[in-house]
Amino acid sequence: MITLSHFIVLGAVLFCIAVAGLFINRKNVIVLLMAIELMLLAVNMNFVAFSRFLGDVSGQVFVFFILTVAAAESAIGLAILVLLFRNRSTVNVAEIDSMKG
Amino acid sequence: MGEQLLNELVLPVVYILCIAVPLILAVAMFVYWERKVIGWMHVRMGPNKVGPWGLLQAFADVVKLLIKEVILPSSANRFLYYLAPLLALVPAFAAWAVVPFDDRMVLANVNAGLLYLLAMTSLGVYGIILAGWASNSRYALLGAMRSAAQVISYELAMGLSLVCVLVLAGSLNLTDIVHAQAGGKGLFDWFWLPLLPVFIVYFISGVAETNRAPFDVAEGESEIVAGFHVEYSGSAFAIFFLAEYANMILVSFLASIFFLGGWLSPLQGWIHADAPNWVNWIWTGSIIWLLIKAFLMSFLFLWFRATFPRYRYDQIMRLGWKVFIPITIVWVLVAGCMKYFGLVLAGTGA
Amino acid sequence: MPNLNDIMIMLPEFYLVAAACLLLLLDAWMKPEQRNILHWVSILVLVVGIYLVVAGQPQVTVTAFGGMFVRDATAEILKVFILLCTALIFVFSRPYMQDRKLFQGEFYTLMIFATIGAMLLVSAGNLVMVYLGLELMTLCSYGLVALNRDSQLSSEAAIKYFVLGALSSGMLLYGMSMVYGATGTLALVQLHGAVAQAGMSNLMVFGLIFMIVGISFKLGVAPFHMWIPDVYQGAPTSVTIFVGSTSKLAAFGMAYRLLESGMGGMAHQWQMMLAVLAVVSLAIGNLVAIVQTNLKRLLAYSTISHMGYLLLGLVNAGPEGYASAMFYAISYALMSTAAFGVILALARAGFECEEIDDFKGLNQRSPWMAFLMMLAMFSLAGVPPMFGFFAKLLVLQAAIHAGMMWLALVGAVFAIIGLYYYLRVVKVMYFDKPAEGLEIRPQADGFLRTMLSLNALVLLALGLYWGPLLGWCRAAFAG
Amino acid sequence: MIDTNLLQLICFYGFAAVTVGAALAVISLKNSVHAVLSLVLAFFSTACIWLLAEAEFLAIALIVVYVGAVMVLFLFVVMMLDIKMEQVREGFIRYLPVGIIVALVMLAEMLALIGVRAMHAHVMGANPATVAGLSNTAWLGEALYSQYLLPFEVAALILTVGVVVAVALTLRHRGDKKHESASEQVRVNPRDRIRVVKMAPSRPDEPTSSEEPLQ
Repeated sequence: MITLSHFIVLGAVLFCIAVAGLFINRKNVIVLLMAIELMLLAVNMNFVAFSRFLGDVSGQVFVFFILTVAAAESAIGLAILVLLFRNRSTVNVAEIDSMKG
Repeated sequence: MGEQLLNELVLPVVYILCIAVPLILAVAMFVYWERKVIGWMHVRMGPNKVGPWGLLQAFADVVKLLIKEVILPSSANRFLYYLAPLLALVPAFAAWAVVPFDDRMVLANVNAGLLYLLAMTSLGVYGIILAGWASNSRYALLGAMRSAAQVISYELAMGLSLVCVLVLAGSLNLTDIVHAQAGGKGLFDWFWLPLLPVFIVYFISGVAETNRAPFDVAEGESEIVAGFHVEYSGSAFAIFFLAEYANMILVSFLASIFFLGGWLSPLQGWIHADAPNWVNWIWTGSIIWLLIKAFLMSFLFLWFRATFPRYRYDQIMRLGWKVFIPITIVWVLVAGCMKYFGLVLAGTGA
Repeated sequence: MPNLNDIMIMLPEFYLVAAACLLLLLDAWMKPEQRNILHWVSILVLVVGIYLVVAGQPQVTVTAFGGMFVRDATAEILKVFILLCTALIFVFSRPYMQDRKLFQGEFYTLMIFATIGAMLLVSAGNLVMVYLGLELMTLCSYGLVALNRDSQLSSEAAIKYFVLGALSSGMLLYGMSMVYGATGTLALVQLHGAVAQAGMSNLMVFGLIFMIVGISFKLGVAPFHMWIPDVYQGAPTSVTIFVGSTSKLAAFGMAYRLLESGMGGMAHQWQMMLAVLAVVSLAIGNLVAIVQTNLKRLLAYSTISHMGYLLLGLVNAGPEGYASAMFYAISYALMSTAAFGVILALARAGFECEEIDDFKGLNQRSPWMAFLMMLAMFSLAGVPPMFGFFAKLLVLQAAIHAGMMWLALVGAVFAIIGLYYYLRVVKVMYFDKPAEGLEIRPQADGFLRTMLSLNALVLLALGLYWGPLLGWCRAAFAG
Repeated sequence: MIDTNLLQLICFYGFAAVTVGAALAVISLKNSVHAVLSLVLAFFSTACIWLLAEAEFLAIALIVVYVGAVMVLFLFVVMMLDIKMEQVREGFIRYLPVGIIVALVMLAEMLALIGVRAMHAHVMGANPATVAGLSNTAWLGEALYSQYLLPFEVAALILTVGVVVAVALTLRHRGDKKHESASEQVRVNPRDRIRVVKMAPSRPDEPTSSEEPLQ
């Protein structure tokens, strides 16, 4: 029998993996972007599960909007990444350090 | 227990084979037909040596491909190199699960069939991209890049044109979409008439999605040799080949289902005779009509290939973004108005 | 279904969307030398927007689209200043953008789209609208920060802004999902009711924590401030003003909507969290600002400390606190437009005028600009009788009334520490010798100079005559 | 008779295991292309899990939007940028313990705070869409186009902004491209290119000696 806790635990695990990914990968911006996608996936998992178990449509509607926005967001993120690569020839986070203070 | 096992396990497998085996045979014959047709258009004979009228040529080719060695280029990514052809093939076959061949003759009559189709067609690009990248070859990577950009761009136009269809049909279920085209005015009840521009856009996008001429810059044999599959040989190449042709046949079937009334007869509503079954289908509709329509549509693929020179890459992009997408967006509005004001009544005669 | 009434309630927003789309088209068909038209049309569009907001002001709080959009006095005041700040940015930044070959239509359209996002955010009546308004604003901001495509700093700032911004959205959403799970609703009104009725559960507290993390990121409150200095420094200055003024007003609006309209019943939970965040950002902002040599970066750290003060107002969690926080947000927005406006007016092609050393002896070169900068600095520092002084006084008072005397004391101490680095800028301008070979002339654009002078003088004027504005702020939260 | 509940649970655990494994692979794999593909796998198995929760529309939308478009963009960028992997990998081991500890502590805290035990009592009830007599898609659609109409429009604005930003940041009009514009070619007017000059018929002057005769 699948219960709500199954989904929520899975969401929490995904969220933690995403956070760990942000911590570990100090070097590669692309992996950072992917960790953020994982984080949104965890959020979506929660919304879908709550929506299903509460019998309420708004959670799934929210997921629909998150998917839409995330698509636009990653397009912009990748555009900025390409720009950065053109200017710096690196996606290494540690090398992105022109500004200090 | 035994009966349940039969119903839940054996029967689906049988059904799947009933679709897959004829599909593979159709691909083989389609290849033969392509070479023959293009031969005729070039005033040549086409294949005519193996078997009567060259009919067995395709099978000879298959045997040849299967017994050849699959070469792995040096410093290619082994896992992805072998995975890529499968990733191209699986969506091409999986999409057939929701294609209705006749009333109630469909493997999975799911509600969100149209969405499922969109999902499957959008997956095919992975095989191409990965093949290009895993080969560790410049030409292959170039071909993969071109193909990826092209497929994504045309998917938008394709998706938007399907939105027009679903606005008129009011359903995502493919069987319902066909039923929505039933009526008393024969072939004028089908969606090609109210959605004529979209129909054209859909089919051309389908040609572009399958990377066929004149949109075959991904292969572009004159500049990048064979594009993404330049390094593939033997059965791995055969699988790409199979996927490409299965996709072409799929697009032909889908165009027939979405815009040409699927299995419905073009004479529907005009003849009301009570004839034996083997005559009756001519006006009540049957799978035969669907096959005829799909055959005609797939013939267009060959005709295009023999007629048009290859588009330049930027021209392909311009056509997709600046012509097709605006047309479909406008037509979504038009279709909405047609539906709202009752100009097109879905499924009046059903 | 929505009807004409809904659309009339949202008229300013609808009007701006239409105008932004038209500007986009206008830009596509316009020759580069005709861009000046775009500039004036954009300013006009915003001014008409202000008119529509003020003229259509409803007597009571009204909602549109089934509670998705709330038009109340709070939203009205914030919107007026959001539009005003954006219009000021347009006026200030034309010569700057022209000098850097960034004078493009995208700057204007993205700015207006971001403004629409800010307006939707402060009027949100539903968590979905909070999220979408926020994203509309921040997505535009990412693009604007990266607008100087050939600048390394600009693209670095943009990628940092993007990664941390997306991360904070993720946090915010995770919190929202938990709150949704606990209450089963996304509408802020119902959320408020559910919180008051059911009391708080673990799930709610959990969601609240994540939402506060998200809000803190957007406000730029320490310890979630990492992006602020880099973005302030790396972005083109005309975009930096936007991040510093308009989007701070919107972030205040978001905090108010989420914390009060949504989670007001849990005020005693979030008061403590905000108090801690306020102390941390006061400390980090004021202390790190002391060692800065780059003025944009200095102002970034000063933002962090100002956001700490803003939190002092929110900590109060009552009408008085919200009024003082809003007053503070408005004062900060106007102060930062003035301060960055002076930087913009002094910048030249190939010369950013962002190092503090660039301001050495400004008084001898351009006394009026030095005077305006001094006004802005005094106001930011909270020197009486400037606008910033009263704003600080009010939030400290609010914190005291909330029973957090210690917090008010911390705020007062850091205000004195903060004096040092603001006054250093003033000292450099008035008492240092100008650097050799540095020719500083303010931009000749007369309208720019007039508006900039007005902006800076208003800081003084509102410091002397702050009654009406405070009255509006108080009235917005009364009852 | 196969117990449907048990079957569902087994499916859930299977897909969840794949999702978590793929997610771990995303953050730990050396090769960015492999990482992107793992993310695709994670999306896929998540879609399957959503199918178990009878959220068909979102499951398929996840595949269409993410797998079909967003991840292709990621792959495209990863392949195009040609990133030096070895260099990017430095420091991974150094931060690994910290990352693992942070993640585990966070997970434990989160699970304790959320109150997973209480949720265990929540059993999946009847599908709310079916109860309303609709398919999942129709159920979502009705809410989307009535109650959530305004957010829907705002989402459209966000997509517009996405296009504007992406184009503004990456489109470059390079001066060194040699291809010609077809529409300009079509619009060419002979009068712009050729000038027919009426000349009085006259005998050429005496040819100078330096002029070469025409071949």
